[in-house]
Amino acid sequence: MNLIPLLLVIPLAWALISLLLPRLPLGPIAVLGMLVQLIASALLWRSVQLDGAARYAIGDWMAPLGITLVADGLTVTLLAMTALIAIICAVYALFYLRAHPHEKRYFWPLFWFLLAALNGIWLAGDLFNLYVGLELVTLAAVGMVTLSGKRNALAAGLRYLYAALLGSLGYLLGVALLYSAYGTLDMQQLSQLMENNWTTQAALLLMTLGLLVKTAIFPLHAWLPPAHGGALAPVSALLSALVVKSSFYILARLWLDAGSGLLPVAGAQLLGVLGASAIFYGGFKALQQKEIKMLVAYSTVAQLGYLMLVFPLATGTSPAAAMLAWQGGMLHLVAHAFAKAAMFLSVGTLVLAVGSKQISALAGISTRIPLSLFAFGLAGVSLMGLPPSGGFNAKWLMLQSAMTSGQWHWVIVLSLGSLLTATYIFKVFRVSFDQQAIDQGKGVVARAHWGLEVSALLLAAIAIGLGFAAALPIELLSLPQLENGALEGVSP
Amino acid sequence: MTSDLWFALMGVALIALAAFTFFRQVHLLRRILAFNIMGSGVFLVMVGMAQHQRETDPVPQALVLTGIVVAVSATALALIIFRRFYSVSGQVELDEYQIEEPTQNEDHASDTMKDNINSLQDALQSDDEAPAKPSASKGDQ
Amino acid sequence: MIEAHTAWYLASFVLLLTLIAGLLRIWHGPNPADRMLAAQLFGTTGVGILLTLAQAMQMPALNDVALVLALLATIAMVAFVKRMSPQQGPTKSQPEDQP
Amino acid sequence: MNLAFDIVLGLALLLTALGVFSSKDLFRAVVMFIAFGLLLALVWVRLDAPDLALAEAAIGAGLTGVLMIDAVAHLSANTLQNDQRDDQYDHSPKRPLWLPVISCVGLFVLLLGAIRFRPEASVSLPDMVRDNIAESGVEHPITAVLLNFRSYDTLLEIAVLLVAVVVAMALKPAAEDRVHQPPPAHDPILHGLTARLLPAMLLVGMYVLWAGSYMPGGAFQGGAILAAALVFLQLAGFAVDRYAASLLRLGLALGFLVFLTVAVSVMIGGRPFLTYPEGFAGQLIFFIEAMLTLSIGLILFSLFSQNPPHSGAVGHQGANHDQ
Repeated sequence: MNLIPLLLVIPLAWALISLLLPRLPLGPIAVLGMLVQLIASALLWRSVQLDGAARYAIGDWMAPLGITLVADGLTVTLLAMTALIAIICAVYALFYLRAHPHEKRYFWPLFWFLLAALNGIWLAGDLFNLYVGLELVTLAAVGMVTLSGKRNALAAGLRYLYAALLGSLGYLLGVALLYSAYGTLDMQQLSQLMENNWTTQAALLLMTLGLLVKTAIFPLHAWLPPAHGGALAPVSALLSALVVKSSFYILARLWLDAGSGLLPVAGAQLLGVLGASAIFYGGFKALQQKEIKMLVAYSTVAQLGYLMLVFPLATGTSPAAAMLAWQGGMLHLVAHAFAKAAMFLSVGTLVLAVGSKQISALAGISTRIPLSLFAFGLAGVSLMGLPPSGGFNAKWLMLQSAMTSGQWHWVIVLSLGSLLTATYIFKVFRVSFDQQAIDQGKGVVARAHWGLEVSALLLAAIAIGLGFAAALPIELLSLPQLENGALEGVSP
Repeated sequence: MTSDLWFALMGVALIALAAFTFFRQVHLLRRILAFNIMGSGVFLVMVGMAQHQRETDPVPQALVLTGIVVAVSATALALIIFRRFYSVSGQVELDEYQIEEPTQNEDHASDTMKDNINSLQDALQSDDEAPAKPSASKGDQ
Repeated sequence: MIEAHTAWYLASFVLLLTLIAGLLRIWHGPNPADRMLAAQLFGTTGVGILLTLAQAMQMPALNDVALVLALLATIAMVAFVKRMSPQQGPTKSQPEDQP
Repeated sequence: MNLAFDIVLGLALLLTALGVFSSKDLFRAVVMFIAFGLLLALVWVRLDAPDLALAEAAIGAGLTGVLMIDAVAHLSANTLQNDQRDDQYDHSPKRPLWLPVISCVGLFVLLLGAIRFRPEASVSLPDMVRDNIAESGVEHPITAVLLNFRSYDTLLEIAVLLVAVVVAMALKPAAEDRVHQPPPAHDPILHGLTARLLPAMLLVGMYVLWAGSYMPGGAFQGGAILAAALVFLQLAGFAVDRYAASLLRLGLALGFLVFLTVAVSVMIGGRPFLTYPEGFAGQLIFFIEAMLTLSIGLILFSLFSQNPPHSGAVGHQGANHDQ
């Protein structure tokens, strides 16, 4: 049995189980399902590493008539990342949701539908199929944000939903234009057919705008902080680590894979400027926040900015520099996913422990709840890009790329961005190590469950561990257009 | 000019006008209406442009059928969340200040927050007493 | 044959013009019941257009569309009567609209 | 004559949309929106897309319209308590003009250019559909695309519908909010109308589903009609949602369950995901479509009925206000 469709079937089947049999212990069943999915994605990762990329024609109908799934190096890396983050979030949710019986009842079906949609997006090779996947991600994510039914959650969910729906329509309009111009929806076929003309550029521009909204790139980020900062901890982790990456992934595939060579250098620089603005704006806003979860949410806004630097670094530069940028960008995507999930989970535990969302309430907790604070710190190290960590490797690759192509302005942005990240991470530390508060015995009001602490720590450890094992994913993250030749004629 | 092209042009006009309304209005219901009309415009462009100077094409028609169903789910979901939001807040629009100042309702928020935390702490405490018991079927009614 | 087509097209065109007249009625109101009734007539005219178009375009499938439209057009009306009618909310006033 | 008809129809569509956008009275905007759906169904007819006309007539003009009317009724019922008489008028502030104007003009120019400078497509999917339709098991090309060539999209689309329902269930107010609703008043006219229209609706729904394999029609259109019939029953005072509560969940997921089971079971025989065994494609597609019709009907209906309490619960509604 081929592994590629299995990665869609598993989450869909578990979603169905969670929906139809709510009386079962859904949490443990979900963890079991995640384990199966983790094994399946690990096996697929291995097989792609050995045999190269694979294509899979659903229903035995070859593209462009049917829909083809593509599993290349990037895809399998993201699949494995998703499975790993999701299983740890599931374990965390297992404990965390005990106090939220109402939310728990509906969390698991949405969780599984979200995973199915994410796996579908990583694997998709068809533009319209991506649209359906994006909508599935959006509705499931919005549902998770609004689960509690409280005023702020509903407002955040609505803001998110409106932005995301508008983004989807922009994307769909682009798909409509591309179909009318080339008569196909298959991305690989489009990559050979697309020419530089008004219709193509208009379509790609519309799709880019839509996806930028969905990725929450400055200045289209306004929906993200309330949604990510207000949701339940495991939901925030999934949203920040995975959901916003799905639309960025499509964007990267669109310009650097299917439409390689179509992005004008000025446009790439503009995307880079948006990214740089996101880095600085998100960083400054994070610094100003009084609530810890909002700080982490604004940190996501900033970190997403780094992803946008891939475009200027990989457009109009030498193949070597472009390759470094691509590898660095994708490694940043992976490292940030682990670090941010770890950060949201550990912050969730801290908030529970001190009974308040305010950063000031964290005063003096360093001796009381060290494990979660340690997880937060490790994740922070990766976000700042200090060695040894996945974040460091990613930023180092991007720096090298910028230096190779002589784009010194991006070198400055990358370095200043790290400095800014360090400032807001240390702001949290300064409060938590407040000696006076420690002496007064302030801080923790409740003991945190070990399961909550360990899962966050595990994610943070992986984010750091990526610094040692970065060669493994990087090997698979080679430039996709180099693989196009190899992909020809490979049938399932 | 063919009818396909003409209706595609109407689709373009609908999209542009709906975008204007979507960005101009703050009333959530009006923005749902605008979203729906914009969607219809996109569908018109999709079918009209594909069939312009070509034969009738079943593929975009099938895609639009899928799109209509997706749009209906999104609309229904938006209406449900909107009505729930309206019944807890009495507002028909989102506060603009909330974008920058999400902690506006701090007192209210922190109260419910404390409730949550207390209940969670209770749950975790009871869990510590009986750590082997899985969290089965707690939320089922 | 061609003449018959043209005649059917002409009939649907005339119906379309009455449809636009109905549009004006919806716009001018002046009260919700007027608007709703105009929308209802709008639906009926729509059924007529579909039936004439089915002949003009030689598409028998349009008869099905007309059937569905005829059945479903009542739903909005029922929803209006049940959810917006004055007896549901006793204090409710008829909003006055200046056309 | 044709072109004149199309031009007038297109302009009427545009005018209706303008009416929706510019109307200060919310209810008028919603009625205009229903008219828009009807005109759009006519446009689909003129675009040679009777399937879309069917879907638009059932969903756009029917269900979405009902959802919107319900929402406006909800708003006006609740504002009444706050002693605002002109409840249907929109007093919400407007945003500054520059962003709407730029996006409107920008989109217009961008899209006109895209249409004007469009290259000729070199790939022709309609030809491929025609060449392969014999193998697909159905004669109607749109059904073949939806349930065979691109059935994966359809599977995910049902998932989208299910997600919407899950969220609707999660946001449904707790049971105690609902018991205080007064029992629906008995309405002889509505009752008689229901008794006559409902069998016709169910019959037409089944006919549309059955027709889908060789002519316009199919699961979505049939499901939308079924949903409309259920909404009708609910409005007429039959508490459909309460009767079906126990079976609802299974009904909601049935289509997805059957679809997924068929899709996966072929993989055990070593065939790719979502293929149909040779010779059985037609029957299986019809079976799946029948289940999907039922599911879609129930899903769309529950998206309507799971809404928070509306004007029926005026007296109780005040408790929810924290202002």
